[in-house]
Amino acid sequence: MSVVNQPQRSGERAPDDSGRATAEFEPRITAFVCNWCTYTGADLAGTSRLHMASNVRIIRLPCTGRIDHVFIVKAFERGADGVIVSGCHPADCHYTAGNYHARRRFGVFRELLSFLGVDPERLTFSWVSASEGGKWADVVNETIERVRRMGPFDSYHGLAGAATPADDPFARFEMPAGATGGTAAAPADGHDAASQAPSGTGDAS
Amino acid sequence: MSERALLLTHDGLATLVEELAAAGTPAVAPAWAGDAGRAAGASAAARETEYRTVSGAAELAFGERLPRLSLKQFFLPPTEVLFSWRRVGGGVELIPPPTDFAAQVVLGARPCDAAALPIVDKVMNWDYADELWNARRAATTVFSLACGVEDDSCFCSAVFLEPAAARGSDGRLTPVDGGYLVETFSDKGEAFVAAHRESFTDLPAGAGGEVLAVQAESFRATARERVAGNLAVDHGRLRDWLDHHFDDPFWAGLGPRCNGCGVCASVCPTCHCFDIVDEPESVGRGVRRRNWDTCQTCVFTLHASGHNPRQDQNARFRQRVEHKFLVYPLKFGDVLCTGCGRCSRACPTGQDLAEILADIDARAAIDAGAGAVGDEGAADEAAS
Amino acid sequence: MSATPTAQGGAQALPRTGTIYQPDLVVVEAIVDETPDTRTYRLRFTDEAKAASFAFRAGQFGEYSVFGAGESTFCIASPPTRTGYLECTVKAAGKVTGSLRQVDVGDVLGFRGPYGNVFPLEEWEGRNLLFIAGGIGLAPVRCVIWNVLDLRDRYGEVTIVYGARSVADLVYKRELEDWAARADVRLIVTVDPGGETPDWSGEVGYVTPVVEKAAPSPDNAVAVLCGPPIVVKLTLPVLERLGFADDAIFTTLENRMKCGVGKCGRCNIGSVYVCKDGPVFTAAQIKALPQEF
Amino acid sequence: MSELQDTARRLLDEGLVQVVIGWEEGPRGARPVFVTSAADCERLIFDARCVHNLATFLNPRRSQITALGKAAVVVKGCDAKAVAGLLREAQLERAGIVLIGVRCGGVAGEPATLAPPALSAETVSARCWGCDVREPESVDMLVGEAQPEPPVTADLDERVAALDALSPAERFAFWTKELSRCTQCYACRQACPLCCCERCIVEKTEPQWIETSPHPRGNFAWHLTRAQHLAGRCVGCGECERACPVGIPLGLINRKLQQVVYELYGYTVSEDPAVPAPIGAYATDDTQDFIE
Repeated sequence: MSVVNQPQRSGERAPDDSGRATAEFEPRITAFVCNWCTYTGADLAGTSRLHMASNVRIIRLPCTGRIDHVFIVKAFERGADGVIVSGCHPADCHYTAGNYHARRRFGVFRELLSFLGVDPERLTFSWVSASEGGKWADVVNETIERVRRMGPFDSYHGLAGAATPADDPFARFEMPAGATGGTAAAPADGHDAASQAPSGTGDAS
Repeated sequence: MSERALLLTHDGLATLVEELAAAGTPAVAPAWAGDAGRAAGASAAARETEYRTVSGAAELAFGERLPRLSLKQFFLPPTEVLFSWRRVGGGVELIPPPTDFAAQVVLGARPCDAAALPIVDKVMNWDYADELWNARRAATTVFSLACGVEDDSCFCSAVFLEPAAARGSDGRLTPVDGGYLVETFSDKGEAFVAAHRESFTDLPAGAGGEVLAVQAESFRATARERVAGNLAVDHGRLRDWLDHHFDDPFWAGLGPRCNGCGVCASVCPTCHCFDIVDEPESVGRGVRRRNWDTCQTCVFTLHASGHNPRQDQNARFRQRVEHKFLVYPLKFGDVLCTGCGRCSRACPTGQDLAEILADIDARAAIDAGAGAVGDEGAADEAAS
Repeated sequence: MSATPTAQGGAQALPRTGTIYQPDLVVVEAIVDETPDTRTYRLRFTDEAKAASFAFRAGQFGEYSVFGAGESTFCIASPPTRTGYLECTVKAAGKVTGSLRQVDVGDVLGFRGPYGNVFPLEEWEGRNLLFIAGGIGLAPVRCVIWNVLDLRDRYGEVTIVYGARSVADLVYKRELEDWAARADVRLIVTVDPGGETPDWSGEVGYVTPVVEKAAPSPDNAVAVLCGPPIVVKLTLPVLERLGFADDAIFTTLENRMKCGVGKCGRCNIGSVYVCKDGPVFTAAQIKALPQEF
Repeated sequence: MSELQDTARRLLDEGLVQVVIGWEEGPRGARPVFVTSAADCERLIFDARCVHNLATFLNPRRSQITALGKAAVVVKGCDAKAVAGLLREAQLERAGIVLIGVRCGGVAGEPATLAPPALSAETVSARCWGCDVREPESVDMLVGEAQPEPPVTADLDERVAALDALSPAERFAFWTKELSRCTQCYACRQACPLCCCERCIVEKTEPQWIETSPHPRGNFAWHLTRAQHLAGRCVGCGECERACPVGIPLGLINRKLQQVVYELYGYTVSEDPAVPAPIGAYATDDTQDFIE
């Protein structure tokens, strides 16, 4: 995998996302793209100096057929607010049928994610060919705007526990509310906290 | 410990639970797992209970089905942080987890779950003291609820316990008319009662109190008698048999049915094996956790080279039985089992530990040239 | 119930050194490429007081951390006679050992230990010593060998039989040369058939038959054997045929471990825990165990 | 019953198989049994408590079972679909097994009862909802009386639809709560006849895609992956949910994906191994409404 288009953010991102206010929220987007079409298309968008927001980290893979659903899960785990998966148009796959296989898998996975409550609006699937720099710019800009409106995906990022106070922002000790039985460490019983959502999950869309 | 037993009326219990909730002291108790269980005429499957922190008496499921998971999760959580780390400059900084746990109380623990705590204490303090386990133990006061025996899979009396065993409990509640007779067995239990004295009432003086005491003893005696019929084994010869029959074809008869899922270990109050994993949280920082693990999975003993000392489920199932009834006894004295029967009830394929123990005991008896102990009928029935 | 009654909760907060599962920090001082997939790491405690107080004995092991990848169990491969550092020799095979390949001199790792029992080196004084090792199994044996050679006059004859799959797979090549050059050490190095190079001057054959051919005398002798489980299993009967008593044969076992301190329940062989009752066992002890290692 | 026992006895007597995998009466109800001698065939039973999917025991990685020799396995309709799944994926050779089909009119939700319950909407397993196989067709022999349709139980589709009707945030809250109980014991995987990988992805460490720690983040990754890997493969036998020691409603997820592969690709679980599974196949005109 290689990374291009390192975005220039205004200011260093704080290690703790919890302070991200929606007003100044810059979504973090991870894009998994195929090497042959979309990556080249993204490159074209860059060299054509098309206007594009800089929130996207591109991860290049040989083919959309190589893009496993766990990549998307990992992106959300590690702080992505949205994910783009993009590759060659149907019939254009460098490996003949990788994108067809991917289309089926993501058709299912998108529904699965949605059923488990991950709003599919956080995901963009697109076909962007090597010559479609403009389309790539549109895909990126539209995704960013959509995800910006949805707000940070803190409900997923926080699944493994709330960050401890600001003086120790990296340490995560507590089981989150609603975890199995709760640990004795939990300061208060949070058993039913999850059921008090939806408003509490921060994923209102 | 206590000079005189007290009474905890149903109202007193409700007050106590609310008081603890108001004070922010977690009160862990068997509670309905879902709303469905509480409903009149709920199906057996819906009447699931679990230990959890409760805030009101309506949640309590005292004297109902055995909670799905044992009490161990409150002392050895399914996952917990051992430390967190981050890169600082060229070095690494480690941050230990907090161990100053707030006081909590368990109300209505099954005696078989409470008894597991001192059993696992021995492992957790074998030359090296496990601070996290010990700190949670120190912070927790355990009141058990004398058990009326769940069903035929219970066999606490076959593993040195009984349905009202005091082991591992700081105090005990026994059901009587109007509430529970309360006894305390430790300073911690005593201190808890003293701190919440207004929720407890004195036993009526004279005959009224004696009636309740007799009721409590009768409750315990009935349960004792009932569970004693489920299983009886001679642990000495059982251990000898295990020690000398590592390669016995007996094990190949047990492995095929086993799914290798380790549900038995998840639900077991004494299974304490764990995995240690690193989880990156971001670039340059992460946590090390320990997670429940089980000897029933193929990767448990798998070497990085690909060599696996326990190649199949026959070997892995044997390990579970041997750990409980041979390895632990040789190291620490008693057995790594409290007879709660959860493994048998939870097993998706019907593997039954009481049956297996009866079977081994019968074989051991033949080896030893003696008859089976206790109720032969029960052992034979279970072994059939 | 040993716990003290408390109304306000449990134990005190931990000191910065943390729980028994929290390692001490060590810095990588040197890395030696032993084979294409095996490296030796020389480590020093970052805490001076810890470095000064750290002591161990031959045979013990440690839990080594690569932060972010996890922890893995290796013997301490350097001898206790050389203080101020400790060494481990690691073959890249899994997640942690693979991550160690990415480590550079100056990087910080974690170490917990020493754990486990020891070779009874004091009891061996005055006796002849036979060391047999296969592959990376030379690491724990190397610790004993240097310990003995550093106290050379306390021991009798020293014979070392070492085998690896191929010449490229031999570890500690410089030290093998040192030992070969010493008059007070008899060194036999062998590689598996097909693993020799054109200029290979050592033996060709598996360790087990080479030991049998070398026929070391069992008189007043102790054998130390370490290698993959298969080498241990095959060589034990050979030593027996050569006349070594079961309690004069020592080996170390390395089962999969996580905690190293007898808690995680992973390393037992029958009723012994390799981490607490081992890793050093005599052949007599091993014979009494189920052959589940 | 005797027909089943006689069939098993004949297979063993004639040396056609070395083990018959069926059900027996255990101490807590029906349970799987591995009969290796003709004399033991009298242990075999089949009734409404025989809920276990015995295809699970045909996983070629279960060396303690393959060591017993060639197997005959007693299969209900749902079991036969799982066997077809294994055949479809070349985990088994058809000639390497003997399938004894049993006519099935539905099974109970719970095998651990001392007598077979009368099947009713309350006692019948959720898995039997919509089951259309009274007699499996892909078997070598068929035993038992003709069976009626199972009682109509709670409609799984209605429960799925109820969740679908919620907002994503509400569904997320629902699943966060449910999955927070998961201890990642993988009983769901072990009970699944189609979860037969040599090494499960969750046990692969280089890289460690799925966090094995049972916090909700690790649990989401695990359950998303388990479900995705079973999409178009799950036969709906419900063994995962039954095996779960903490009662996570995995059947809802599995059913949802059955709906999805039907709606998107017209696929329903087939007892015919020659019918390709939807994931791993494709059509050039597959729907791509979701792709920009």
